[in-house]
Amino acid sequence: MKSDETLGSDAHLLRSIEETGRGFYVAVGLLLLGVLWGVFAYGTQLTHGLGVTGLNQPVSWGFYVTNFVFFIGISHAGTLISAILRMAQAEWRRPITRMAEVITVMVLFIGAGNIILDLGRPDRALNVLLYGRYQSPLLWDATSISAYLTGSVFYLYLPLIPDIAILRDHSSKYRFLYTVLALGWTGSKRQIRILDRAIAIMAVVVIPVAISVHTVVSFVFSMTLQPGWHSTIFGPYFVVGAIFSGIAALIIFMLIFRRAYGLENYLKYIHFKYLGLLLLTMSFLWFYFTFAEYITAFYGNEPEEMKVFWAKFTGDQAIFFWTMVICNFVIPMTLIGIARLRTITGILVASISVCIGMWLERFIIIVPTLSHPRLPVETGSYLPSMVEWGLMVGCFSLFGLFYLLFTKFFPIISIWEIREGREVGFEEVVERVKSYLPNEEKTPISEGARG
Amino acid sequence: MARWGMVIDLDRCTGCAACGTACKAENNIPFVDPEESARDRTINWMDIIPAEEHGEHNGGGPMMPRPCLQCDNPPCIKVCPVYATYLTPEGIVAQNFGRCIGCRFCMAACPYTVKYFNWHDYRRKDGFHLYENPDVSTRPAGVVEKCTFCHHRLQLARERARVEKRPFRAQDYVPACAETCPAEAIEFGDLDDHNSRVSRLKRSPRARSLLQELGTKPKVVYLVREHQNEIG
Amino acid sequence: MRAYGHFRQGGDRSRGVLIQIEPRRSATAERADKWVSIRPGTETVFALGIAHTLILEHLYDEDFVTRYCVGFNDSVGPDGQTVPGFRTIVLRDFRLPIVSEATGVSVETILSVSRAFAKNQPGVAIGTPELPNGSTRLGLRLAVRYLNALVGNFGRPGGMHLQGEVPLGGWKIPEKDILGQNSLAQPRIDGAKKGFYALADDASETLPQKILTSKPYAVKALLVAGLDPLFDHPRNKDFAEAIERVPFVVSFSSMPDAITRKAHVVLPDAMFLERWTEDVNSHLAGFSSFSVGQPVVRSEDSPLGLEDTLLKVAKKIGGPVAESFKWNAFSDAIFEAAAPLAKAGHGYIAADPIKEQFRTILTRQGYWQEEFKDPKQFWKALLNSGAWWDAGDETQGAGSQFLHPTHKFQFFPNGFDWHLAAMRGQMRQSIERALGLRSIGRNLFPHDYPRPGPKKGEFELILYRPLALISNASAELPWMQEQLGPHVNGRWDSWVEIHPKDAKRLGIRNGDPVELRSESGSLRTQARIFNGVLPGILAIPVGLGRPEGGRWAKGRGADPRVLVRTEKDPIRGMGVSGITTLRIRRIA
Amino acid sequence: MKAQRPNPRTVRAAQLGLLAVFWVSVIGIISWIVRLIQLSLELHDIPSASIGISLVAIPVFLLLLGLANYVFLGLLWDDSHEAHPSTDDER
Repeated sequence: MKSDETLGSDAHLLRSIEETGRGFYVAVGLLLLGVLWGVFAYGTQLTHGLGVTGLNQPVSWGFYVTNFVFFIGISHAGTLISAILRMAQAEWRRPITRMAEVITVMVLFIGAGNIILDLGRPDRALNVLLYGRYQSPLLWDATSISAYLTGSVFYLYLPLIPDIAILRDHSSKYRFLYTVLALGWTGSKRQIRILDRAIAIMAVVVIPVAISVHTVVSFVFSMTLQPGWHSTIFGPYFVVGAIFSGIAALIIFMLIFRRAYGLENYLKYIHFKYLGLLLLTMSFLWFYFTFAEYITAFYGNEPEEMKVFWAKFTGDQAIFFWTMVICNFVIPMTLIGIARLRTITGILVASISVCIGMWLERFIIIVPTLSHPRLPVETGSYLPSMVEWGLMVGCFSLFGLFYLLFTKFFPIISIWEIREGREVGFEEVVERVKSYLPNEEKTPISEGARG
Repeated sequence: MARWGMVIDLDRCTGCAACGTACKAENNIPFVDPEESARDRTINWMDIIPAEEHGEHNGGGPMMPRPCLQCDNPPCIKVCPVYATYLTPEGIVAQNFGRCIGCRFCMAACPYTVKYFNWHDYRRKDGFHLYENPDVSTRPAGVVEKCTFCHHRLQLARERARVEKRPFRAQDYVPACAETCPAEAIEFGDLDDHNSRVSRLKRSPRARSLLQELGTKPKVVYLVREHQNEIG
Repeated sequence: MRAYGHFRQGGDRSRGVLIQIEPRRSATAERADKWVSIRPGTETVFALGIAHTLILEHLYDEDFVTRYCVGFNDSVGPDGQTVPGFRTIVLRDFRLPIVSEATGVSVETILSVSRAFAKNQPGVAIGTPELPNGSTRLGLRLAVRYLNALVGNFGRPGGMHLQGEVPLGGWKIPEKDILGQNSLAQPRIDGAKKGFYALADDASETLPQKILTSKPYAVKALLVAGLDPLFDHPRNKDFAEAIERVPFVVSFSSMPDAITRKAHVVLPDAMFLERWTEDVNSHLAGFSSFSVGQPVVRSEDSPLGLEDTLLKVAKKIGGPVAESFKWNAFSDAIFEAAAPLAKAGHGYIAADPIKEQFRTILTRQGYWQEEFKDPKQFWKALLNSGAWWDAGDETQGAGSQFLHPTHKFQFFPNGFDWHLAAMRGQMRQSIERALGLRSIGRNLFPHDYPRPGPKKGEFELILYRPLALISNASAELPWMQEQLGPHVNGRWDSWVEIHPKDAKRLGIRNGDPVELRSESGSLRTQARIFNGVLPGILAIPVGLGRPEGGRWAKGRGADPRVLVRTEKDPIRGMGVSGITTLRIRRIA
Repeated sequence: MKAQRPNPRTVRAAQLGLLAVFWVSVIGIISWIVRLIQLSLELHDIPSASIGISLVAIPVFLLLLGLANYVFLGLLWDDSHEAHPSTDDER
């Protein structure tokens, strides 16, 4: 473990930590600009109040809550996907899991932060701690998200330990940090056993927690009596949407870092193909849920529901609705569904389109319902202000910045898991596949004929 | 203990908006500037809204006053994360301006859209503040506010009864809108007292709750208009 | 409005029926049991169409008509010729298809309204004293009175009543001093009481012209109170020019309006909450009353009320003027005026409803009891309750309702015939036209003069004053600005109401900026889609668009009167807005 | 390899510090939840909801805490006798 030879070609994965190119500084600079815009926007909002946004009566929620739901949705990229793939023992997961987990942790902070941005009195945010009440779905969110955050940080950290140990032994930077975080990892059998067991348990724990997070996020809407929100389907609908957008975000990040850090050897077409197919599956699932959601509203034909329904289908929100349908269904179906178009570029375009589509989905869940209240008061409209745009750009930049900085400290692809795949994966898979098949001494055909 | 309620007779109501104006004066409701108003940020605890729907953007129809409906089962209270809005023992849906964190969940949850947000600090310091009612606190930026059934008037009436060394009577307490209504269309009182005018009216066959199907059990009840069909 | 509440849900009586006939669905029309939408300016024809039905279907009160009315049947004139009576004219000229064509109201509706009117008695027909176009329209008033006469509505409970005089005292007509005599010897500057304005008490409509031409003499001083002629006057543009010619202008205004900018002296008037007011209650109340308002908010720097200022000026002038205005304060004058009420022999200080009901019964049985011996005590009680009222008026019988020497209802009023008789053809015709009357033989009869309808693509304009802008100062009040038109969500700005169909045809959406153009001028405002105006009609609220004013009124909204031609009104003397056709288009 | 090596005692202290942070935050969250239950009992504000949620939430946090202890302590006090060169180096 000590020498570079043991690392072999995987030493390439440490290069991004060792060397810093000009591209990095440019990227950080650009992202910092975005963050600064966000900070400036928030400063304006703090001084003048929420009035600087485009919010009004009755559209009292807008970009911030949309971003909250969207970012929390993206967070499902990670932990959930990596946990499911780990549990399913999908071998192709090995270079992907780390990236997915990082997305989760980074984006959860930003998602939860958007709630603070949305507060009229952020100075009183601590009231939630002092006088919180569990009757409010917001408190369910707070609890669920804090559990998910704790869990996903831990879940990101566990598989990092062996890699940190490698860094401790190979890198000249941040020695103290790596030594502390490596927890005295030696790669002993017992340590490996402990770690494997912990990772396995976390993978099991994290899945229900992640599902609970997006379910209670949906409850913020579905627990009210508002038309278009008060729906039992919202929990699973949000979870499916979250995984959908999570995969898309993951693909985008994978492609960015593949290009930036030259990881073509690790992130191969096959990974994108598999993730793309997963994305396609989710796209169908999402479409099914959307269909089920709207067909029940349409068939029920309740006047208040229909006001919101027509606002989305033909009214002032129709452009967002149909763009969403195109982005979330038509484009992925074409670019991934048709084998000829399923190139890396095709998958990238589909992923970007899904991210936009899912953001729009969050938006048109929130705004049309609020702008069409039950009572026949004037219907509202909503146009975000520059402050809201600024904070949105700020949030996305911060997300990117966090991610970029992470790659400067830790390998973005799990070195030990790749190696494990090389060393034990083959035999395991062969064994596993064998176990799937009928035992050799029996002949299935004759058995079938007999039966 | 009393359970305060209101009956609004739409057959008497002329839609003149005197109740809304009285409410603004009584409760120090800030007028937002024209620019803010154009952004749909006007605060109207007692809003005048169309009583029937005439299709989208057609305007018109008879107008009716809409205060906070003071639900017995208020959807807004359930969702408040910090006890800033709560039901008092006498059934008034109260709003604690000092506690509110401004998350606007209650606004999103209220099916009657009676909750209003202070998008800016609308308190005026240009002379208008001299006309403020000293019994009602003004609201800072970033909090939600709503009709409180002129709760301060209940407190004042109680205090007055105590000073005058007599028991407090339900008729001592009337919100500003009910007091002002020139057509005497707004009746206010104790719903639990079966002999009170308000509870008798509430049992009238003309009585309707707004969005009754939601089960919010509003304590503000409307008496619908009688229609005489013989006029073609 | 309390009366309205009682009318609708008065407890022990059946619910009143309200039918509103108006081109625009106003707040009253909203509350009515039926809204009859009618072409602007055709209300007279409609009323006579109802009269036609009442007579044809024998729904009218024959007993009342025979006993108390003159002119219903044909008669023979002094020259031996038959003079057609009301019945003949109405049955001949106002057949329902004709009325329906003119008003745009279906025959069925006219029939059902007529029958409902006849059935729901006691019931009254009320004519808008001020129509959307502002004209007096004597003919319409007359037509409305016909309906009340046909159902025998005069002097019976729930019907029309002539209000009794309020027995006020104290204010004597001052003796004229030499200055006064000299002044009164001069002709009136506005030319009222002669020519076209022979029927008018004053004719402010002509004022700017007269000042500008210095005919019959130059105006040296102008005192303005209660309104802003540079905005409110129909000829406000002329007035703005005229005001420059007057060497001394005094404005009594509580708000910085256009005239105060031009005035040489501004004597700020107190707002209504800061000053003493008195009022003899006007029409529709059904009883006579007198009310007093006292200052409720008064601070050190509150200005004096207009009356108190004038009293002070009178004191300074001294001599007979000071003697005539002998009071130290306006409240003293009110006190003196109200004092006789205590010993009037009828009427009481207003009290709670139960007490009032009891007193009404007593009064109708002829009892009256003096409440206060001491005038000071009476005054105190008056200030406490705010009003004195007399329910006794309703007891008067039908005959006492008509001031005409015959004590009968005149279907053909000839009270002002002598004014018109002296006039030559052209002038007489123009006055008749302005009054909404026409000659039938020797008699005058209500008439809607047909106007050219709007051409293709043109609209008819209705101006109306929203409740929130009912007084001159309303536009200065932010709370009023916040609720200018709840029916279309109008706030802080003017708008034009347009029917959804028209809007769709012209591609106008709610809130779109639009430009209106008529012969007289053009205006920019925003569109509000409102199904309370008929297709082909636009409605704009009046009261905004002040060129000067306080911070909340100045320059806010638009004044639609720029679109409108001014018509002369021979009775009120104030120019009124004519009915206008105009075009509308969306501005990108 | 490199001359400076972090002081093992400081390293150990920092590692235990990390665990302590975990303890503090989990205990903080649990005591917050308990406080909310207490508040809802006091104000008769549907305590059943608070208790119901806490019945799920508290075990989850305790499980996370337990797992953290298992990993931290398990890895730090690794007394297996296999070769672990890097730790040897540190000594």
